[in-house]
Amino acid sequence: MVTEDPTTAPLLQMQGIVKEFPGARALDGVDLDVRAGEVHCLLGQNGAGKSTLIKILSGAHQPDAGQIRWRGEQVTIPTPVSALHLGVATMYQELDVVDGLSVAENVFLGHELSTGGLLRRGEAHAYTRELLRRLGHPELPPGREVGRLSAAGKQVVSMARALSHDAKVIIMDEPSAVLDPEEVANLFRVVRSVAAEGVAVIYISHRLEEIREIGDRITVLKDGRTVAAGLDVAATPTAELIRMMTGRSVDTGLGRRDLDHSASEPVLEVEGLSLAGAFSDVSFTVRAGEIVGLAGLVGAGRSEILETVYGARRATAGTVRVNGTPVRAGSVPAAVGLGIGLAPEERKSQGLLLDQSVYRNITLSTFARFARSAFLDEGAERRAAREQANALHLSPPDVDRPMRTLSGGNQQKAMLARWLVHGCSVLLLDEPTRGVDVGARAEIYGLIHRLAAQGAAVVVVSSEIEEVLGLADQVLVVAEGRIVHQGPARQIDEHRVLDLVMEGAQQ
Amino acid sequence: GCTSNEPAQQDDSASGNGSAAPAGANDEPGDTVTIGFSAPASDHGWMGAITSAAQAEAEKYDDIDLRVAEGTNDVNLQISQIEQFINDGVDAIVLLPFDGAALTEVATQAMEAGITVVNVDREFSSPFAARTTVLGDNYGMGVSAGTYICDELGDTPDAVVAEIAGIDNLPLTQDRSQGFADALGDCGLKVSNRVAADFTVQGGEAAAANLLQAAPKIDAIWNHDDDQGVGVLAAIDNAGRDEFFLVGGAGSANVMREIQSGDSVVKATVIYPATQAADGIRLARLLVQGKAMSDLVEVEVPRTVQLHAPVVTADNVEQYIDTAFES
Amino acid sequence: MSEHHPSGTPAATPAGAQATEAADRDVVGGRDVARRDRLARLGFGRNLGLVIALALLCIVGVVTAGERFLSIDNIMTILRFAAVIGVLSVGMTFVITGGGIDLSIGSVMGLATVWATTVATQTLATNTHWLVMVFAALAVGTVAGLVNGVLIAYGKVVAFIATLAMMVAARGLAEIIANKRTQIVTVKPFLDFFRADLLGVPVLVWIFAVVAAAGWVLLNRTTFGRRTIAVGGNPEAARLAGIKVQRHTMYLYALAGLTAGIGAVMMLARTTAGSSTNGQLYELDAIAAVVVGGTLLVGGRGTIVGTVFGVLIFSTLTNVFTQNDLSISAQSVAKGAIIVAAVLLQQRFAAGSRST
Amino acid sequence: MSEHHPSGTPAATPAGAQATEAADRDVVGGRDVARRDRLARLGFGRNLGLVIALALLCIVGVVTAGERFLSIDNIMTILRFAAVIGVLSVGMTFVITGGGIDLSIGSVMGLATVWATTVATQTLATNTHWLVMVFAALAVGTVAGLVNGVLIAYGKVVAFIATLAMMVAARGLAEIIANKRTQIVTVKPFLDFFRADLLGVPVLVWIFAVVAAAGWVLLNRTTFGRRTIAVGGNPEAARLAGIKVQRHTMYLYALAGLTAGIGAVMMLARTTAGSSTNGQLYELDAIAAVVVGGTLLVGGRGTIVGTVFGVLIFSTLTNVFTQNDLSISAQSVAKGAIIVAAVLLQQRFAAGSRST
Ligand SMILES: Nc1ncnc2c1ncn2[C@@H]1O[C@H](COP(=O)(O)OP(=O)(O)OP(=O)(O)O)[C@@H](O)[C@H]1O
Ligand SMILES: Nc1ncnc2c1ncn2[C@@H]1O[C@H](COP(=O)(O)OP(=O)(O)OP(=O)(O)O)[C@@H](O)[C@H]1O
Ligand SMILES: [Mg+2]
Ligand SMILES: [Mg+2]
Repeated sequence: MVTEDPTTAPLLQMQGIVKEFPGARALDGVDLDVRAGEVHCLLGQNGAGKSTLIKILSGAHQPDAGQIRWRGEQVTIPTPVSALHLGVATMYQELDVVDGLSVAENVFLGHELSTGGLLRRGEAHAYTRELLRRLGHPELPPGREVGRLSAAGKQVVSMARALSHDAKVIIMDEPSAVLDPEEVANLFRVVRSVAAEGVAVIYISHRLEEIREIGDRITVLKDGRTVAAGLDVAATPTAELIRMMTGRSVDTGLGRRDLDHSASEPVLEVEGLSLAGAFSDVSFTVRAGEIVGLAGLVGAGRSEILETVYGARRATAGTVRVNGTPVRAGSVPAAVGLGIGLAPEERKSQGLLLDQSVYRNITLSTFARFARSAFLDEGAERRAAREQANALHLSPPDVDRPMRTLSGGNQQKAMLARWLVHGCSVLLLDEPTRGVDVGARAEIYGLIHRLAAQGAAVVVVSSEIEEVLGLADQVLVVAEGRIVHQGPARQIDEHRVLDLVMEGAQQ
Repeated sequence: GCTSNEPAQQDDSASGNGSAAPAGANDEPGDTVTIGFSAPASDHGWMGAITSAAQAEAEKYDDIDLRVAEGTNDVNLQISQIEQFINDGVDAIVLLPFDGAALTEVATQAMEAGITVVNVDREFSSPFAARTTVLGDNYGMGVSAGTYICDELGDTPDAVVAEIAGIDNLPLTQDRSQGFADALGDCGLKVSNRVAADFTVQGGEAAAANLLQAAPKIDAIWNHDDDQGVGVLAAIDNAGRDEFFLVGGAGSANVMREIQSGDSVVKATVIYPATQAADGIRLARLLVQGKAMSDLVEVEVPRTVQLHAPVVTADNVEQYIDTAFES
Repeated sequence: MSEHHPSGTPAATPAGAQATEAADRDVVGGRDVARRDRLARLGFGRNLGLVIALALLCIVGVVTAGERFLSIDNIMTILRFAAVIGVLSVGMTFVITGGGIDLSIGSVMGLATVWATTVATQTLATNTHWLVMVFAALAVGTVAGLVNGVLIAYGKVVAFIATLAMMVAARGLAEIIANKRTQIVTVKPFLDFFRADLLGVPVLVWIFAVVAAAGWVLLNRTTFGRRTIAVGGNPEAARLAGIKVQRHTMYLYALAGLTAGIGAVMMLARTTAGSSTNGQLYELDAIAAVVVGGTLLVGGRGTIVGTVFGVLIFSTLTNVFTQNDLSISAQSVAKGAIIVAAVLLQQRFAAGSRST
Repeated sequence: MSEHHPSGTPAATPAGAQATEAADRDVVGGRDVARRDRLARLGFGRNLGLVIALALLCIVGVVTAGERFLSIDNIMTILRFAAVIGVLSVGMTFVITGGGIDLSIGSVMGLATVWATTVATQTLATNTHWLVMVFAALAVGTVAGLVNGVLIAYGKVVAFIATLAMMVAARGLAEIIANKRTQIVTVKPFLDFFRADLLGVPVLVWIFAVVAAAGWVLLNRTTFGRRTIAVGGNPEAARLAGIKVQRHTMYLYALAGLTAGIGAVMMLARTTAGSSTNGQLYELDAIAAVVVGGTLLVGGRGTIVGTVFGVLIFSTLTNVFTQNDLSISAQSVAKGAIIVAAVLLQQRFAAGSRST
């Protein structure tokens, strides 16, 4: 397939890379070759080793075995600095910006423009402004403190930093996870333009349709091994990719649900809910067995709506009722008591105790219920957790290991298990599949459907419009903190949603 | 044998241990004298008594306007307090420095600014820093304690003598220990166990508890400070030990009552007058008003007044107990 | 502004490189971790370093001071000495596990000793029952702790600063109340009760044992303990799981205040006097003991067993020093070195028991 | 050390309510905040609470003590008093901004004063130049800081504990060296130089000013400063950006040690004597000043201007107290209350300047 002519000769080759962590072999002989000017996609399930591989490439980790060749010459990359000197710039999966610094300072962090230690701020600002313009965000002031930016804004900063390095290879580890469609399009424009300049881009994403759109070639990892290298994107069907990633075939097709719930009892009733500075006058009803999806751009206020319904933020106006009972505003315990559960957007920082065992995470909302007057019954907790873990195919099924050791998808399942143990009548799911691979994603979809079928009222927020439309019965389109459309999912498509969002944003 | 802690005695304690009450022309009201007073943190009985006695003394004279910059163990802050007195143009400063050497310069500045400085207890390192110095006798205190122990144990040459010092890194502690060692040396004894506490009850208790454990048999203990002595006695009581006798230091009323009771391990204490600062206040007033100590010295107030460190025992406790300070 | 934490957890902390790397080390794949975890929970693996440190100290003690060191008397001396700081350290363990710190407990203890020995309190106690004094001390401690807790949980003042302020203020208040005097305990029955022995063991040591045992149960076997771990490990996750984080935080400081009150009662029994100087710097000793014991200073993981070991190590140390007539200054230098050594040792064994 | 706040000071938690409201609704980040940003960085918005607090104190001073309070003499007294703690606080600002804490600088300063006044050093200084003493103090401070830094950065000992150990050990060492005596400075030229006035302002105050200005430039205008914020705010991101986090952390403690050395020189000039009791509890005063000034205790955000204000507030406070003849005990209570009030005020204004 790969012909060895000079123009397509590999810029970068990684061979037989092995990386062992205490107790886990993350990489077990990975090969990767990347050519100048291509967009090379890296695919694999959660925990397949993608991030580990690129951390080795960027000098953040050291391989235990294997070779790296740069333009045919063997090299070692002992530190992040040496990677940068080589010409490898990286946007890491987890946001890697410093909140206390300005945009420009973040862009030049580690390679500050300075004379004898004194910063040349004017120059840095000018250069940053230039980079931001190139990234389609000329409105972003270089002096703005990054802590005040949205997640998408931080991603832009991260990208600007990668570009600032004048790199030959730019690595992007799931850059689109926090971006909405418009921002993703913007990102792709930039990716294409740098690729056109001869820079190689290594692109990681769980969204296969993105790969189709932007990728040139694909390398697939599974369990720390390369199962396919340098596949041509156009020539490889999606089903084949999924089979290689998961070792089985997964039905990712989200059809449209076509269920009528108008006869069921309303479970969650939200009326005129407002939160100053975030959203206003939000009303909707979710009936038993119904799934309502909130679509909209990043920053539209969807997370705030969920968190306010949940009582994690105190509404400035409006009421929330569960099965007819009003929920005390601004009180999570009250909401939980009435059977509302929330799987928050930022799993790790908002949802989990990473150092505690899986079962303690699963029973975090219910341990008091298992307790006999204030005294814990850990046996009962373990049993309940294990039951849910088995039902959800948690892998590994061991509920005693620390949460930290689970992959993203399994962590998400544990979040859901928490509310299954609790027995919720209302489930609020914020980005339930962010950073979750196709296999686990399908399982989570199935789980959501099953919960609804058991009579729960479910509200789902997702930045992937297709996902919202596929999962939900009813869709609410949110723009600029207001609901601009409400209707059955089957009567609307992705383009219409985007149009609505744009209209809403203009008003 | 614990007794009450009613604050009863301030007024008479201020008049000092048996010395003559102010008399004669010196007590005639004169021009108002503004006196600035500064001392280390009054975080224990003796130092508290120092300040209270000084205040009580000032109360007695209509012509004294006392400004108390109350205590601190931070020399930087104490210097700053003296600077403020200088700025305010007080007539005299009575200064019990946390550390004599550290306050010398600022005291000299005060003298240069025409302010009468009376140095109390811890001596400055320069003779130009104070007009008059009222000194306790720390070395003498150690000597008194050591001599008493020698008298009691003189015939047991291998007697075990222990010492519970105060805050170990204060020069005065070193002076006391030196005097103690010198006096013991005279009769062929030496300190076999030495621990240091911190002038606090808890420190005394902890130090004594460990000391008693380390030394299975003791003949005599000198404890530098009667405030920490409360803790020391608690520890002794706790350990159920009484094969030794204890000599105290400073001379609190509490310890004197123990001595009086006769059934306590406390046999004696060495007085370290808590009225030094009060004496300083009186001297400062005289100095500013241009008077002398008419009943003692005709011409001018002397440069140094060194107080005596007498030993209080069951025999003479009556003489001292009324003027002792409550810890 | 917001913080999207790069690595999610310890990142919430600035703890720095070490936290991240420690976390990395934590990611263990093996399946038999569970059993080891359970062993560790029983305190074997995790506390091995501490056991070794304590054993070493005892050996040094025996070598330098002979058999006297292992006499019942001396052991009781060590335990009595450890008891007060030990009780405070149990309270401190909860605060630190819950993600906070309390610099005020020493001062608060001092304040409580003073309050319990005022003329008014003692007169009342003489006329009614010595329990009045106990009650006074516990109430003062708890109220001071509550004030800390309210400031920190609801006023959102950083714990370090709020309790620093309380430390300064409580000491000042104690001085005002005591009027700089040492207030001697005159209520005989109080002293008789607390200074006694029970089955050959001093009442003070019994109190320490009971507080430690109660603390262990509370931390490891009750919903309160679980909440403490959750609040310290990830306050936002705890909040979103329906735990009343602010209220719980308040309780934690109140609990620490209560232990300071208990410590005050013990201190009164031990020294027979209330003084504003009581408890000075005890907070630092308690923190050192807790951390040397293996409780994470960033919260989310705490061990009472470790804390008890930490306390015993320090009091044994002091005892060994005194037995050998070492100067206080040399003790200080050695103590500094030993704190560092103990933490390093502890880290090594804790890491070992976790990752291999 | 780090803190998990129950509900979060702004940076600590991912989704503090107030933080969210502060944000603007633009997708990637906002519109006209820019100008405010610049103003804030100049210190107007952010330090408004501090300016108000200081102004209030001055008004109280004038009302109670009259014009004397505003005399040049009194202002110089305040500044001279503030100078030593001020210099230490500048070093502390760096350590805290970098995500750490240093409990040892007071002791280290004491040790440095002792070392610089040993007979050996002073003899050498007399025979050569008084700079020898300065050099000795700075070297002792820096080396002690380096030891802290190595333990924390490479030994991975929690900063709180490592520096607590250093605090204990340095004090002990100072006592041993000084043999518990006060060592008087005999090198005249040294005193002549440092005790002089320059343009009517004491050299000590000049030193404070220069250190503060240098600190400001270092924190805000140099690579080192920006990296300090990165290391404190997000150590993992800093590492991945190619910053040598461990080395930088080590430098931060060395820098704090250096300021302790400078403080020692100033202390020697002020007291003309080296003593192991110098600098006791200065670390807590410095931390209080830094945090009241608005530097986040969790790291990642620091302000030298705020620190200077913090120091001035505390020294003015002490001055006002003394002018009014207030007892130290009452001062302590008031100081505790004021620390809390200042932090609350500071939080309110800092939040205000961010969100409106
Ligand atoms: N620092 C570490 N210590 C121990 N194990 C690790 C570490 N980092 C990653 N692993 C393990 O290595 C494996 C590969 O992880 P990696 O993050 O590379 O996966 P990934 O393909 O990027 O997954 P995702 O799609 O969820 O980002 C996982 O099993 C993970 O648990
Ligand atoms: N933690 C935060 N700090 C500051 N601003 C925030 C924070 N969270 C949200 N915002 C702001 O609040 C608004 C609504 O954000 P929200 O997260 O609710 O949007 P969303 O529609 O859920 O987007 P996403 O898909 O990113 O979750 C946005 O302007 C966003 O920038
Ligand atoms: Mg990854
Ligand atoms: Mg959201």
